[in-house]
Amino acid sequence: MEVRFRLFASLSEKAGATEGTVTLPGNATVRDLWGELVSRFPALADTGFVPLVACDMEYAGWDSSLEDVAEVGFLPPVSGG
Amino acid sequence: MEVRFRLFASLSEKAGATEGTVTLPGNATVRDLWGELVSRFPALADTGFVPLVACDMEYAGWDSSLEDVAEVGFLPPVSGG
Amino acid sequence: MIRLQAESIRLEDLVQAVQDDAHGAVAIFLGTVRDHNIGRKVLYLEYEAYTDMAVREMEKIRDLALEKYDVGRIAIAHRSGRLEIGEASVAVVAASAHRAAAMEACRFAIDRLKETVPIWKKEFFEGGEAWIEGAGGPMRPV
Amino acid sequence: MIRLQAESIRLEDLVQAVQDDAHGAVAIFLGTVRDHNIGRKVLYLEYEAYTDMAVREMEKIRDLALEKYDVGRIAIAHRSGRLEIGEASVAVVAASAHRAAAMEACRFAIDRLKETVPIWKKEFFEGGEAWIEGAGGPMRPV
Repeated sequence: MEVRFRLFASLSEKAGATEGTVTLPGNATVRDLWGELVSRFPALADTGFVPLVACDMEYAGWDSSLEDVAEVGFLPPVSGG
Repeated sequence: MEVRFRLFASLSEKAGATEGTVTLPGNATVRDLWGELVSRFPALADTGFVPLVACDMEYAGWDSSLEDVAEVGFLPPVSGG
Repeated sequence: MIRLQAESIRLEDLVQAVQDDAHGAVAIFLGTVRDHNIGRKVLYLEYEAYTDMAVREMEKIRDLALEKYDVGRIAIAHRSGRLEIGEASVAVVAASAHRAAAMEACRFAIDRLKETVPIWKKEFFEGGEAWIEGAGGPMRPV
Repeated sequence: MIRLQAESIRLEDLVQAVQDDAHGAVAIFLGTVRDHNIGRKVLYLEYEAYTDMAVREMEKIRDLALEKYDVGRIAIAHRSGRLEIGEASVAVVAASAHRAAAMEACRFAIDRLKETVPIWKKEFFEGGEAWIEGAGGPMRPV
């Protein structure tokens, strides 16, 4: 299956990319997607924090299944306000 | 001694007066002044509440001495805001 | 800035008065005239104040709030005279470097204002008028 | 009214949006850009957002606050893009019939916004720039 990823703030700066797509096996989880991103963008191996995860714009865990998920966002700890 | 009194809101409506002066003996207290006002304005005998007292614009008690006090305000429970 | 004023309260002026580059968190409480109270339809209000004492009491509240909370500046404005439905009768604005202090100072100031500042509200409602008498708070002698 | 906007936040518009004659108590929190942070002189900020999700999260906060507190309406506005010192980056406005609910809802909303809404601040200070990373709050996975 194909999943779209989004990277924000320091994560997109590290990766040098804000979004893209990754093809993964049907039983893949968020953790698998991240592993794929770290291979593609090695700078993501050292983020300085554990990113927050959003599946289709809802906060989700690292072990969430990607089945029926169109978009996964990886978010630094937020700092709005 | 001569003391100026001020009445506010429902108290001044009941009395039909907002201010005036009263002459009292040197050892008089706020309570004595009020007694004098009730004689002058009998409607003040029934206020529906115990007025707050301010001596020279500082909250004070009913037994406060009026020595060196120029103005005494009798205030209904406040309702600003 | 402490004001007991016959003119409309302009929120922007108060924010301007307290905010500065070092105090970025601004908490505001705005009280406006409601169209109903204890089941009656309110037409308008009139506020009477013991003017000089009211200003002094508002200054005391500001000073106490500045002492109790880590805030930079506080502004309080209260209207006098006749107010129509929807108009602002009171505004409290507190600015601090961090938001908790500003919000706590704002709450402290409005709570205390309603207990100590000698201002009275007369309500003109359908079928009558009445002075509103507050609970009086801890200052009320018994 | 929920807004993630590139334009200046106009407080009067937000107050207008929440206030009505039945909800006379209006609590407001306004966050403005400070000129210093952790000892550095800040020149300006840039806010980046996960736009659609940020709006959804702000809507959730509004809905949750309306559920938890006895308030009539809540408005939240957050800026995006470049902000100069002194500009408002965020405003939360809550209106209720009585003041405690408005103030509590306002505080809840700003506290939660800082924990859950996907917006990031980049600080441009004398001698450099840095993404500010929040504490992350309870949503942060470990």
